[in-house]
Amino acid sequence: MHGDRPESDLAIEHRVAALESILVEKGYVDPAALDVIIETYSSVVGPRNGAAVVARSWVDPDYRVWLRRDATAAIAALGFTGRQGEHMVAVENTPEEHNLVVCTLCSCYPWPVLGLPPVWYKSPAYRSRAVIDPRGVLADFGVTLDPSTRIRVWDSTAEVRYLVVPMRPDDTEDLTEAELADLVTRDSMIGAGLAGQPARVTR
Amino acid sequence: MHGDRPESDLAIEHRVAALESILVEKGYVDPAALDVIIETYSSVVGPRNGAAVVARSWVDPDYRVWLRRDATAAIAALGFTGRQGEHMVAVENTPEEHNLVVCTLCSCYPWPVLGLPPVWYKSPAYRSRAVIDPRGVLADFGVTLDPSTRIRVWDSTAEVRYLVVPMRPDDTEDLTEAELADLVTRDSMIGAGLAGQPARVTR
Amino acid sequence: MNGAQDLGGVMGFGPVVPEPEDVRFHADWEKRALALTLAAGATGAWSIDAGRHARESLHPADYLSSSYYEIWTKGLERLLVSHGLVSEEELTAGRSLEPGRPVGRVLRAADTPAALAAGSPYDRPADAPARFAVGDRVRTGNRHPAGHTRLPRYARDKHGVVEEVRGAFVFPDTSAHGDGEAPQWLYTVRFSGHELWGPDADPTLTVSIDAWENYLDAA
Amino acid sequence: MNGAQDLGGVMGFGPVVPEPEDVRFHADWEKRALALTLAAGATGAWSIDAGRHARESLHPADYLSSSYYEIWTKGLERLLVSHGLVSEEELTAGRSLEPGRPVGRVLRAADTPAALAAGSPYDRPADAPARFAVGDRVRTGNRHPAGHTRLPRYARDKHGVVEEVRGAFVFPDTSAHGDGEAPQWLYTVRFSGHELWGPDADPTLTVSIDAWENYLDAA
Repeated sequence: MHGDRPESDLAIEHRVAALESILVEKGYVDPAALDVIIETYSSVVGPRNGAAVVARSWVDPDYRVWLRRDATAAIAALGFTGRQGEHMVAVENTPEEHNLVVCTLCSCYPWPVLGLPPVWYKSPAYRSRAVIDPRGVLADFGVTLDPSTRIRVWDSTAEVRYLVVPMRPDDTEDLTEAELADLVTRDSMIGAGLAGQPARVTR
Repeated sequence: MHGDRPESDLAIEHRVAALESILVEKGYVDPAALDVIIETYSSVVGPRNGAAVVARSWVDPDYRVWLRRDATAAIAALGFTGRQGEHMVAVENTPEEHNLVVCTLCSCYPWPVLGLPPVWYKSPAYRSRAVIDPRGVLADFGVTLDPSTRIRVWDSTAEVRYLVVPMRPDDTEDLTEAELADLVTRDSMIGAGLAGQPARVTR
Repeated sequence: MNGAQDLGGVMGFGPVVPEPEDVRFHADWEKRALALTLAAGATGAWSIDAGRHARESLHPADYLSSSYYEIWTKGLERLLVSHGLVSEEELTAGRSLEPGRPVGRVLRAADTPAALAAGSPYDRPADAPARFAVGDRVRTGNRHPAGHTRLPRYARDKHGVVEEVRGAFVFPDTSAHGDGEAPQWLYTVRFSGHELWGPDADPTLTVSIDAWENYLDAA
Repeated sequence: MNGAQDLGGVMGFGPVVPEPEDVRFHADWEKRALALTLAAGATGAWSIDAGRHARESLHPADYLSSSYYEIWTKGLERLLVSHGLVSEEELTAGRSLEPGRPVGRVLRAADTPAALAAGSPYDRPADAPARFAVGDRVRTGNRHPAGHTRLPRYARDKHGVVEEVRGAFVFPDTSAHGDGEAPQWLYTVRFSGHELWGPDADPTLTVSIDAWENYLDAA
């Protein structure tokens, strides 16, 4: 009974192809630039960037302080800058408070650290429920928090972009920074998952 | 760019036909009763009922008082009773205040006096705008009220059903009650039109 | 529930398109959808409130892209399945696969005119005096139940004035879920346009809703 | 505008469906839709706010039944037409029917990596001191503009506390309509779940929005 898309994939495919033809013919866009954009967000910019930021904050107390104080600069120091990450804020999960990020009005998302948003982040199901029923949303991800943990939802209504710093899992003292980064899932940096937890198997 | 229906008329036609087969085969509905229902709302129950009520209230001051005090009984006295008209209230337009009826949550409508609601009454366009921009809605019907006229919107959120009594047009002293009823359009009894005014040409 | 049915104040649907008064239906299937909905409802298997809840529970994209008789048809299918009168398999097959179950009533043709003319009143004896009186200032609750309610979003958490006391009526929030009629006093509560829509509202506008006592607090 | 995009607290969409992290696109046309949107935006013909407004102006049934890249595509078509860069006839024909008009910039491949890595900051010098400070209690306006706004419906007419002062930023309500950047102070304002959703809200919940100064009054 779900609302099926009124147009087939074929129809939208033709619609986009026609639009590209028009814009290229009119000289508004450089087709080679399109390929660079696609390549950038297919292979270069993705959630491993954010995982590196989180891992660094776990191992380097000075970096962690910097990330808290000026996330845009601290993240840029690792080489991650640009579109949809111009004004970054990092928010740290604690045993007392769990952070969850949403954009109820569209799909604002910190591209330089997380890449393009997943379909669910842009979906009406997530955008509608994250602010009123975050525990229900977390349950959809297989995440159950302690009932006493406070939930702090950030609705990205402006150009500030939020990166959740998940809690460092226990018994990870022996891991390298790179190994730690492998525990940091994309979902955990939105607040829809926990680092090194079952949600990670979806990577 | 409007949202087209996701299923063709043919698909919904088959769906309804299948449902009818199932319900009749299972003995839940009597097919002859279906025909009676359709005949009732095609030919018997319609807005001429409400027009008779309004015309009577224009010519009979005692009836008007009764209609104000107990609309359900006063309307029943003219023979109009039943489903979706169990709890009637009549509201009178004046030069100072114009009444408009809507059901923002579904399509509640006073069937015994007005028949089945028109498509526009059930449409998201009407249901969404009537309560926030009633003058804009009236403009869609070609109706412009004096800017000083108060607008009183009744959102039918319960089982009370509202009938608007439009103002009697000027220069109608010589008309019979039946002739007056002819001036009373369906739209004027919802508040989306005025009696004997241009909106009437859509009858 | 805060579903797609809760349309008051939503924008983007374009102009209202008037329609001639003598149009009753736009296709024959609409007649059948109307009659089936009324006849199936006459079995008494569900309340009018359960019927409304079935419709508003459609996926919002489905609700907003369906005509109203389509919404009725889809709602009816859901009601029949959820009440065990028709199976999903039967809906898919388009025909009955097993005998019907007993129902409270089958509306016969001969009884139909009287049934339609009688209707079903929803007022009930009150078991307590009305809490509010005409002229009382009230505040609507900031309620967001997952189930059925008839307090629209635009009129929640707002100050209004009791304009009429309508009597005690079946409470939709329980009736829709088979939790009884639980009658409550019903009030017509009037709000200023400013209260509902802020300082840019039409200054000549007032809007009323019909609100059950549970929806209201003294203000 | 109170369009279909304003989803906070709406119900009926079903569960959230997780997705593996390595999925970037679900079809090749999605890549092209992304790239076209960014490259066309790089001409500078419209602001990011105008882009958002074009998407939220889709008919709600269309918005809710479209995937997000479909929404982007339809929004881009509207922007191109409303800014006179492409005609409806060309969209229908699926090809250019007349030469392009001059645009502020054409993003070239060689410049693209740097442009994406630079982004476009939206903070601006403030021309007045901030009206509110961290810890101030504020009340959001009950605003229902027909145009673009970034104050969601669920957070209107509510009491909150200023948690951060972010600086002065471009004001979307004007920028979306070509009425200038009109920078204003931006605040992170935090609300209790109870304030937003009433007594049945999750007692451990707080929600913040980023709110421009015009959206707020002292409380």
